[in-house]
Amino acid sequence: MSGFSATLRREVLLASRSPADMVNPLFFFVVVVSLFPLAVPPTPGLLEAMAPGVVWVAALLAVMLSLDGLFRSDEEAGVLDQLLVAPVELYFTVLAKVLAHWLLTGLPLVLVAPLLGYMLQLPAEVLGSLLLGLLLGTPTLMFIGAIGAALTVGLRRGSMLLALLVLPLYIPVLVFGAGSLGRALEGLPVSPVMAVLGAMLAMAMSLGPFAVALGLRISSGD
Amino acid sequence: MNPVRKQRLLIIVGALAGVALATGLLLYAISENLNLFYTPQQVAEGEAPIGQRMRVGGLVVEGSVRRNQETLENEFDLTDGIGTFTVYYTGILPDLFREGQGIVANGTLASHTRFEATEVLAKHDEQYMPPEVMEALQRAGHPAASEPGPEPEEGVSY
Amino acid sequence: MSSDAVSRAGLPAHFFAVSLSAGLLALMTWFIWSAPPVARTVWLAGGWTFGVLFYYGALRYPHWYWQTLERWYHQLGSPPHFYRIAGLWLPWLVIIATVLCVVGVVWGLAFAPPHHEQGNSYRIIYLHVPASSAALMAYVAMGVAGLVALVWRLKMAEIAIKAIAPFGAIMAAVSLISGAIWGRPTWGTYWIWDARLTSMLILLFMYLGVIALQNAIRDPRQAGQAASLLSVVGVINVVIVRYSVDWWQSLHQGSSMSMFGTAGSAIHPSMLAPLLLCMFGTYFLFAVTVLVRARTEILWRERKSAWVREEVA
Amino acid sequence: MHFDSLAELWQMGVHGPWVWSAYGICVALIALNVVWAVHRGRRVRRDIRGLIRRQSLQEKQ
Repeated sequence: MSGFSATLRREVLLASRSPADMVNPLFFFVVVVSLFPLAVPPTPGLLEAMAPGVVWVAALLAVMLSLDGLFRSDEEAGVLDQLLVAPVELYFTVLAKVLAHWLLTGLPLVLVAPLLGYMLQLPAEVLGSLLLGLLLGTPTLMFIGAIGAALTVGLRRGSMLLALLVLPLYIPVLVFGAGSLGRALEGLPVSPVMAVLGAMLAMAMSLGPFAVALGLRISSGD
Repeated sequence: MNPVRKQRLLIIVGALAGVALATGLLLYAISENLNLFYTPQQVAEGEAPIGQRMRVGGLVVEGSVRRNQETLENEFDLTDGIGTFTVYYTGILPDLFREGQGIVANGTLASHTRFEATEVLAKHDEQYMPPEVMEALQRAGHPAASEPGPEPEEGVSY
Repeated sequence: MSSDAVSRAGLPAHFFAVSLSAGLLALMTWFIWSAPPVARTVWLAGGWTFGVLFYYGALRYPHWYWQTLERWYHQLGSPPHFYRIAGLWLPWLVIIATVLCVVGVVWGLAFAPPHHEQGNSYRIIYLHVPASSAALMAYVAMGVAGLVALVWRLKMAEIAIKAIAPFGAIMAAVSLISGAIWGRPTWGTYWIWDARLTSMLILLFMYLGVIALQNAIRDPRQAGQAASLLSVVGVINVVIVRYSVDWWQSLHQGSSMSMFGTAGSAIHPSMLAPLLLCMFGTYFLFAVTVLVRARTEILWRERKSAWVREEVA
Repeated sequence: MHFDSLAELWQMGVHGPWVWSAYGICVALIALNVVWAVHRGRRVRRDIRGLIRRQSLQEKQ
């Protein structure tokens, strides 16, 4: 679809002009994870036991915070109103925007995760599970969060509301994401949990844009 | 076909493909026994893998409990009426642990007859009866009075 | 049903019939799924009787059915009509709800026999179970109303969501609080991260999210639509949370704390009777508070119209 | 009645504090819910009456 690739190109171009937006969530993720070893007593094994939860909660918060601005700049510039009346289905525009956002902020976060896993003293065998889990989980988080971002786009103090709306929706991903790493740590096969994460991604990616598009239409007062 | 129709068709096909993929993946996950819960029957039939962490549930066989007060070592037999195996557990058993009651244990299967538990949890009684009715049921040997049911996974609860 | 009847009654009635049956179906399924065994039988029998009669009538007198449905659709969809009908029903609903709740609670607290193991602490059941079931039922109702509001843009469906959410939030809170207090003497802990408890907590969060979103958006129609979308997404989420936590917990702690665990579990009639009274009483309480809030909301939204001015003056 | 006296009903064996505190808190919450709904209805009616009054004043001027 030309509308799809045009949106994708536009997003990448815009991001390359303000790299800070891209790097901030990554920094947030790294800083939050590195706070934990300082706050937790150095009991052997404690950090390892906490690691799945720490990494996944930090990734989830980083994704959520990065989503706040997903549609806001478009809305302020008036681009959103144009997208709503454009002859391209809003579904594709939304899909492209969220995917571009994931490529620019989510993927770096996934790639840096093994390093953080090493910092949290995770054994090297489970780093693959960590990587794969986040690879499947973060785009799901993006698509779910985009629904909240679409609903709060025109609101002042929207970021607090966004957290209230989106965090309960994130729980299944958190449960299975952290669960996959926990299973890997116990030496259990992770493929069933990864399959569930993949199923959630497929659902979020195929049905999420409908809800996001509807949310954008509602927010624009259409 | 005009472009708008073509786009809509593409969306519907894509969404259906996504839902189908999700369903397939979920079916695979469920077939893999996601929660790693095994019944004594499955253990007896060799369905449960040896040496892996898992969860088992069943009824404690009457008269099979052997406790060592010094070392806190316990062993008892677990059954669902079809299969039976022995559970070994070191530690304090929960208050509601009784012979004939349903329990759930986490641990590792050492062989097809030996389960080494790291945690033993007593199942709650699911009967809602006044005491006199319960006594009457027990006197009459009614199964409802003695069997809380070995499979507390499904069903309604609050 | 002849296609002639469908075309004569027009599309709205058709949509209404479909949504009504879908809503009824969802509610019935939920009732049957969550009911104690005895009540399950009663509801199943009642549901079948109702269904057979309804569809027999629909086949025998299609015109009358369609006309009635169309009339209901227009009356329920029209705020002044709804306001008046709700006003007529309210006194009766208040009386029924009060009588059922008071009789049920007094019976349960003072007259029902004690539990054979838990003693008297089980008496919290007469508070806890009705509240939990009302919280779940209200969420299902909110999801159905959300779907109707999104698909047909029915103003009354948006108002319904706004009226249901506070009741649901309160009931979820009651369920959590009474459950915690019951859990302490029974399980030895106020709280565990069991699937059932966790999903009720998430339900409370979802209610709070819907309320917050509604309050954050100025325009009532826009707020209604946004809340509808959120409540529909939330229904899916609550279902997934329920199962995800069940699967996840299975590895760590057993769900050993379930109360009515097995399908064959029994609750003695002497304990069930007050419980059923309390449950029905809570459903009537649901109707009362939702109608009161919906009437308030209608008045406020239509404050510029002539009929509201007459009504208020 | 299952209990012999009101005092026994209050004590409920050993479980009195649990049962009564649960009922106290939760019945208060439910009552609050109803009172809150009714109160909001009254306030909205008052506000609308105020609107009407102000409007008729403006029309007179």
